[in-house]
Amino acid sequence: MIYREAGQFKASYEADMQIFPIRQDRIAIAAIVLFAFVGVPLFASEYWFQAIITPALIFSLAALGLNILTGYAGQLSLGAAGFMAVGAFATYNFMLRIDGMPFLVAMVLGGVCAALVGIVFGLPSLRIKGFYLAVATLAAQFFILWVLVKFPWFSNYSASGVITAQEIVILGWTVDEPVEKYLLTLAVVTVLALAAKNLARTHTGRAWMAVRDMDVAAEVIGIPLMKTKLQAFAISSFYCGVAGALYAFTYLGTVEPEAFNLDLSFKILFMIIIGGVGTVLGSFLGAAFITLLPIFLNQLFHALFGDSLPPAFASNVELMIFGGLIIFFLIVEPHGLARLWQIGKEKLRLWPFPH
Amino acid sequence: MTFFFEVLIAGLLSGMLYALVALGFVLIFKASGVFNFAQGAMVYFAALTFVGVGEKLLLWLGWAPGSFASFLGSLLVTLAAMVVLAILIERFMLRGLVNQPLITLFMATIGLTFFIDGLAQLVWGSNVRGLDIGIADEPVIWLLDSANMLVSKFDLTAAAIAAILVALLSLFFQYTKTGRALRAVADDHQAALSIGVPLERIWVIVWVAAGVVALVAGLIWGARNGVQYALSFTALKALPVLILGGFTSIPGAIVGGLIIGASEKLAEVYLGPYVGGGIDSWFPYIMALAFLLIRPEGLFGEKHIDRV
Amino acid sequence: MMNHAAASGAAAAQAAAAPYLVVNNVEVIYDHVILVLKGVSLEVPKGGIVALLGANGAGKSTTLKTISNLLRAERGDVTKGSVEFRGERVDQLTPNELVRRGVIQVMEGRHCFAHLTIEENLLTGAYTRNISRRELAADLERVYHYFPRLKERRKSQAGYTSGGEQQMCAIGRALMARPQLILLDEPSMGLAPQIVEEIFEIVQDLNTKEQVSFLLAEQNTMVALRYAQFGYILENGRVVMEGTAEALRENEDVKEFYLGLSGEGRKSFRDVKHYRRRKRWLA
Amino acid sequence: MARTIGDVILDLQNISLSFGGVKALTNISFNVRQGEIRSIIGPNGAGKSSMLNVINGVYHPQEGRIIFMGKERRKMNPHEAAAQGIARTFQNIALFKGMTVLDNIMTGRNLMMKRNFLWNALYWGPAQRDEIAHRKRVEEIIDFLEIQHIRKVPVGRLPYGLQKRVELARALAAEPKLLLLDEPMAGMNVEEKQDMCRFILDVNEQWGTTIVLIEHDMGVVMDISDRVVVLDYGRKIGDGLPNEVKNDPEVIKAYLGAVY
Amino acid sequence: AAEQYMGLPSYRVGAYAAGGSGIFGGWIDYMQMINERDGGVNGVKLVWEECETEYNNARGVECYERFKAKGNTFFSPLSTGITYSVLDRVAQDKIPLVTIGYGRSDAADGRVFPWVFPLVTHYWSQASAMINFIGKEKLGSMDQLKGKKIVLLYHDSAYGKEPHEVLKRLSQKWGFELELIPVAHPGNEQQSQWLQIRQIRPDFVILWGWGVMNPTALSTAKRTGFPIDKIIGVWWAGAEEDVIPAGNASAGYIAAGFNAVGDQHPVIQDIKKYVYAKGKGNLDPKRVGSVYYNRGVVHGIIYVEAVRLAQAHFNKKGQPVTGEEIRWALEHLNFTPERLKQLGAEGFLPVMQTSCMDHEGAGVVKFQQWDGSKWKMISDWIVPDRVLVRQLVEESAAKYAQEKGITPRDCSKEG
Ligand SMILES: Nc1ncnc2c1ncn2[C@@H]1O[C@H](COP(=O)(O)OP(=O)(O)OP(=O)(O)O)[C@@H](O)[C@H]1O
Ligand SMILES: Nc1ncnc2c1ncn2[C@@H]1O[C@H](COP(=O)(O)OP(=O)(O)OP(=O)(O)O)[C@@H](O)[C@H]1O
Ligand SMILES: [Mg+2]
Ligand SMILES: [Mg+2]
Repeated sequence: MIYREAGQFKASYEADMQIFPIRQDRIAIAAIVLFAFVGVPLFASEYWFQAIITPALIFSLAALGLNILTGYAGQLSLGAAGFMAVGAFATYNFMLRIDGMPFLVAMVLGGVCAALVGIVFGLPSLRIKGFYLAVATLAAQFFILWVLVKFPWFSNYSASGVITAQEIVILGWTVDEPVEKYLLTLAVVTVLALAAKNLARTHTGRAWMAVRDMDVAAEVIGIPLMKTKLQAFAISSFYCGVAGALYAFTYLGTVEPEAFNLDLSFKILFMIIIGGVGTVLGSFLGAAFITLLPIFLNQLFHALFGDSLPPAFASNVELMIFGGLIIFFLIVEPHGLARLWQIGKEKLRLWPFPH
Repeated sequence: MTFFFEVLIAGLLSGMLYALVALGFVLIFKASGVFNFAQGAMVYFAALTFVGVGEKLLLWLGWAPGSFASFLGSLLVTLAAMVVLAILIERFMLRGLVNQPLITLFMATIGLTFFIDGLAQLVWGSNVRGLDIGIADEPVIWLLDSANMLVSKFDLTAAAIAAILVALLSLFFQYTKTGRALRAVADDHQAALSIGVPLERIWVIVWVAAGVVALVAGLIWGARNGVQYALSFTALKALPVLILGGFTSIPGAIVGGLIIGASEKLAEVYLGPYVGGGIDSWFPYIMALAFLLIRPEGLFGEKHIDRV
Repeated sequence: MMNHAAASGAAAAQAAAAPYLVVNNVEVIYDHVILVLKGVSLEVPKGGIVALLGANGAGKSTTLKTISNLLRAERGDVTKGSVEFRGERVDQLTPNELVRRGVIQVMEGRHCFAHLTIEENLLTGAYTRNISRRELAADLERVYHYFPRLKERRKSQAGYTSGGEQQMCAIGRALMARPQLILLDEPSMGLAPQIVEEIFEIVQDLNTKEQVSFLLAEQNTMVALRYAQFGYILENGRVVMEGTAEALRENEDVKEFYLGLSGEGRKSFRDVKHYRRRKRWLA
Repeated sequence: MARTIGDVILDLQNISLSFGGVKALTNISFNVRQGEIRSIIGPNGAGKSSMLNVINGVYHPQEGRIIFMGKERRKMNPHEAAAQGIARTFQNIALFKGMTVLDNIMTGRNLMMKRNFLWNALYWGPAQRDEIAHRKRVEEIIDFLEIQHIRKVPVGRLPYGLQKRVELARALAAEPKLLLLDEPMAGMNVEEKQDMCRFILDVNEQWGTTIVLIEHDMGVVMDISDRVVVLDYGRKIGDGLPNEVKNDPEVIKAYLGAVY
Repeated sequence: AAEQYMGLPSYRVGAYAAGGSGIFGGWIDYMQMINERDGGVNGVKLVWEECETEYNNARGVECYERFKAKGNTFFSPLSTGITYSVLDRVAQDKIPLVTIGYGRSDAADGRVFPWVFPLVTHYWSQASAMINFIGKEKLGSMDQLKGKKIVLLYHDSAYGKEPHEVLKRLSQKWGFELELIPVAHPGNEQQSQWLQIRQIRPDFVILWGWGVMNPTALSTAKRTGFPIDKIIGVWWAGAEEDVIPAGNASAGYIAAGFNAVGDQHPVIQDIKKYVYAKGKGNLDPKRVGSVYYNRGVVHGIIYVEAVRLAQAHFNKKGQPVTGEEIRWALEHLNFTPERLKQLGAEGFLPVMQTSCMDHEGAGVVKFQQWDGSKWKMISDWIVPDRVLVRQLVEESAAKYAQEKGITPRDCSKEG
């Protein structure tokens, strides 16, 4: 009974085409955003900011980027971390080499650099599909990291290829407290998430999805494949690039190219699959799930068994449970957490009747 | 010039070793359309089980380590383990994912990777071990004497084993009823079900086959570099081979392996110095990519059919 | 041109026979939320041809998939009811076991194995049978005899053949399993009229000569009722009408909505009025 | 409304197409006039779908000329064909499975939507107005095809017949000059076929859209088409008014069989 | 009773598990031994908690923050990546970051990095000590280096690039030829690199490897006929795990180290007696005395000593000390030969003394050789080119300070 659309008639297309057409959704989203901006800073501890929420937000953004490419446009990619690296290193260099460069501008430029690199590596997608393309994007992953390690210019000739993020100053406000970093991250993520949602519901997004679902048909109805695919690559890489910049600047502070390795790419892919391919919400759910689950398992094991278990035993069992849970979730709902949520909503709508 | 050939031959031989790992991927892909990311973990699991059994079980039975009996014993136990693993995978993973999008299956195999990694280390510990399978890793003497060329006996043997496996598997796929059914399953799970192809059994068969290939690869790679977690990284070497040869072609794995192996080595030696080296992390991928631009399904892969 | 007499004769003989396939009050839900079948019951007698009719989305394909147990692959669940074949419950069997027992489904939309050649497609059809090479070749010839077009194209990958050729391939593939009960889902879809006739002739042939039973979901009501002895009409997941083929053919509603006949005979498609809406049977 | 059949809008001359050894089309010529309903019939594998694929650029014939609206073209890719006003439906439904009916139909208007992605990301001002304007047009088509009730349903869940209708809607959304329909009525019962015929006729009459139709139901073909081409194994064996074709012994032998 | 809490960001699964389990295991055993034998440090029980990082940066940061919330006083992640990830945080959080044998070498400049301690010795000292070892021990004198060829075979990553600068400067100084050959991660195929080495015919190969790269290097060297005893490995290529997989090929191989191997030292004997005999050991008893295990014990000794010093200096005997207090202690470590003897660790780790200027303490390196079945120490503590290394450290630290806008401490004012 709680979740009813009854009585919410749409009198205009404008109303029907709102970003969240159902009133309950609108209220819930507004509440969540409000809570994130006001509530969380009041209640959460530093541990939560620094170790959980901020990285989870950043991963959500990267997942969102990958979701645009893989979930919406159907181009499977294993190079997300590579594009994050481009964003991080480009932002660092813009800050370093141009005096008085404001952070936000550098970040956007960093994203643009990632987008350009994304376009280059997206070119093969015009001919290559599916898993072949996925493996091809690995080339991007390895090549980008290799370049960053190999050419010391990118890390300002630091002996080991490590970059140290500069201080973030926005209109005279120095962002250095964990809370401030969190708020900055949150703001960027919120804006970009809204943009993604908008893209997805306009013809840009429809073109992506059409290409994803059936590219021959898409071409026949007049969607130019090249432009659409490259656009998806560019926008996706932009998101990943910005996420990379945040990863370096608001989360870790000091990063080496190694931090953006293949594991991270996989992790992000995981997030979208577990969260839900082709949904904005799924990127967030997936990121939260994948970041929190191992931590939760680790803490749970500590709480349950303390030191009574051999330490390697606990670690291995955690790993097995993690893998097992992923399989379990895929079996229960191949379309991800976002879909579970949707089914839940549908059930709520029917409640108390089963069908 | 000798040097060139030396590098070339070394490349071709290591290409065969890559092919061996790639083969496991091809098997499963060909038979179910699944890109089995866990293949690397299976290689690790197989090799670790093999040495683990030798270390613990057989020693406890009083069989001398390194003896032929112990080798055989470990081999049998490991094979049994691979069969059990295949059955478990079918029962608890694949069965629940019939007819799902391939990317979902792919992700499930990544979950499987974690599971297998954890399981292997849980049972046998993560210690690094050596492995001796009785093939000497030394140069072929007459080549060294006559042409001052280094060609490893070990690599030659391994390459031969890979070639035999490939030949057997190709025949199996092309000419047997089961082979045909496997390819049918890869095309359309539901249709295969509808005509009575028992997916469960088919999948167990393929995963066992992939497990055996993983075991062979694990033994050979393990004997080269030790049995340790890094064995699962051999998968990364196999991927470019796989795309170049085509996901669905068994001979493609070999040809791809040869091309990748040789070009990777030659590039590292002749091109590397100009750009600072270390290029074999990405060179094979770019190589494979270049081939793909000409043939999007790899050299021997099945053409993607999309008609309207 | 028509084989009325033969068909109805056979029907009479079999009416008395014990039911072969019994579907008892099944309820099917897709994706945990979409209720599609709301208690469907039907019977196929041994050696009978039974037609399952109904509009798009009525649940015909779902019914067939329930019987052949292919539902699970589509995330559908049978929540109620049972299916019996030759007196035994079969709803828990795997499709493989069902095929071994002689029940096979030809799915709607062809589903050929695109990368296998036509011949390989047909050969996989015999997967469940352990027969000699000779017998296999003979069976292959039998299918080619039914569908000469397939023989011409036998070395082509099925993915590259035309829609109709694929339909033939799918039917031929099922025949290779030598089934006793075939669940045919829209066999006539996309086939040239001549071939449609041929296919139904084949159905009848198998039925009379080899006692193969059929349950066919078909939109081409005219043809279906000509060959079937009995029919069910499905609407919105419920059986709303059942009867012998003759009875159905004579029914006014069926005539109008399924056969496109009105008082004066067939009406031109050009003249049908747009706003004419069908009355629904209430179940 | 009076229908006017105009000049030749599409002229195909000596088209030949083969795939490896398979000759799908051999030296075929025929034309389509402005405003008519032109049917292609023929046995399975005759090359009908291939013919449509040639017309809208999915296949490139090895030989022959295609002249559309007075312009000859040699090679053209499908989306250029779409840009020139050719839309189609597919024999094996080619809807975008992951999208709702509404979104599927909206993709049909993609060619006309010009706002770039930056505007769309903001969904503000022109972008929003654009979306809403196109939505209005799409709603007209939805009303016209009577699929209001399934607007927001993902197409994958729809029964076959409705999917065919959605495909038609998507093609119509592009406001084509030439509409190619590949077996739009396969898998429908008579009532649904009647509806479909009505839609096709209405499109043709009210909007003057030229239609090329492939269909195996002879009742439909004979009733609604103006002229019919008959293909058999890649060759043209008949061309003319429905009645002429229907009584052509060669056509009867190759295709119709004794029934008609 | 009072307890001194510490969080251990360990890793026991994955590619790096061999090192992670060995080192954290040894460390834990040592603390266990102190608890069992001495009842803690002046009665303060040592307690610790593990958190699995899988050698992954984000997981490491989470562990760091989790420990911090529980009042952590000492953080040693055994991963350069995680070190970088928390580098910015430790000063604010007042938790000393201890990186023994990894991490940022330039953090040895305590003026710029007050909270970071690359104790005992760091990569740059190691590289220099290696050259000194080759010159003095292998060739007889440093002058012999002139005209010799040395190949650095390195893991192509930030880690592998650490020694480049030092080696370049040393090659200029001593006139040897330096060739850099990278191996891409993970390095399980090195045929082309070793064929190249065969062409170059170097006098020595320095193996700056990681994980599977090491045994692969050794077996490939053997196959290509390069003399194994001319390969000098870094301390992350010098454990049993690095040589056993290569089988016979590794006999004769030499590697650096900053701790002794074997179980003959009193401290290890005590661990056996007070911990393993009671069945409280953390690892398979066979690993006690192995390279990684002993390295873990070194960690333990340093940590416990710091706690002890802090208690003494801040008059908190019998009470737990804070991170700040431990930081002070880490800057005032003084392992004299006598002290080491008291600890049962004479020759087990080098004599070392830290200060505000110098967060490294010793900088010396020992060399060991694999005889086919075990490691044998073959050198005394070799001293690096201190002047050169220190110069590099200060240059690099100054650059960091400038980038980050840090004003270095004035050490003359520190107490
Ligand atoms: N996999 C599925 N998931 C969700 N809903 C489904 C699925 N398959 C079918 N349905 C729904 O079930 C209902 C019945 O479908 P079914 O395919 O059985 O109809 P049908 O009678 O065979 O129709 P048609 O003549 O179009 O083939 C339809 O409304 C359809 O939307
Ligand atoms: N891409 C292709 N590659 C190879 N052969 C093809 C291809 N497309 C069509 N063919 C062949 O060309 C012939 C004509 O096919 P087409 O699909 O045009 O037939 P059709 O007339 O539409 O038949 P149907 O009524 O059965 O749909 C067929 O024999 C088919 O196998
Ligand atoms: Mg159906
Ligand atoms: Mg066709």
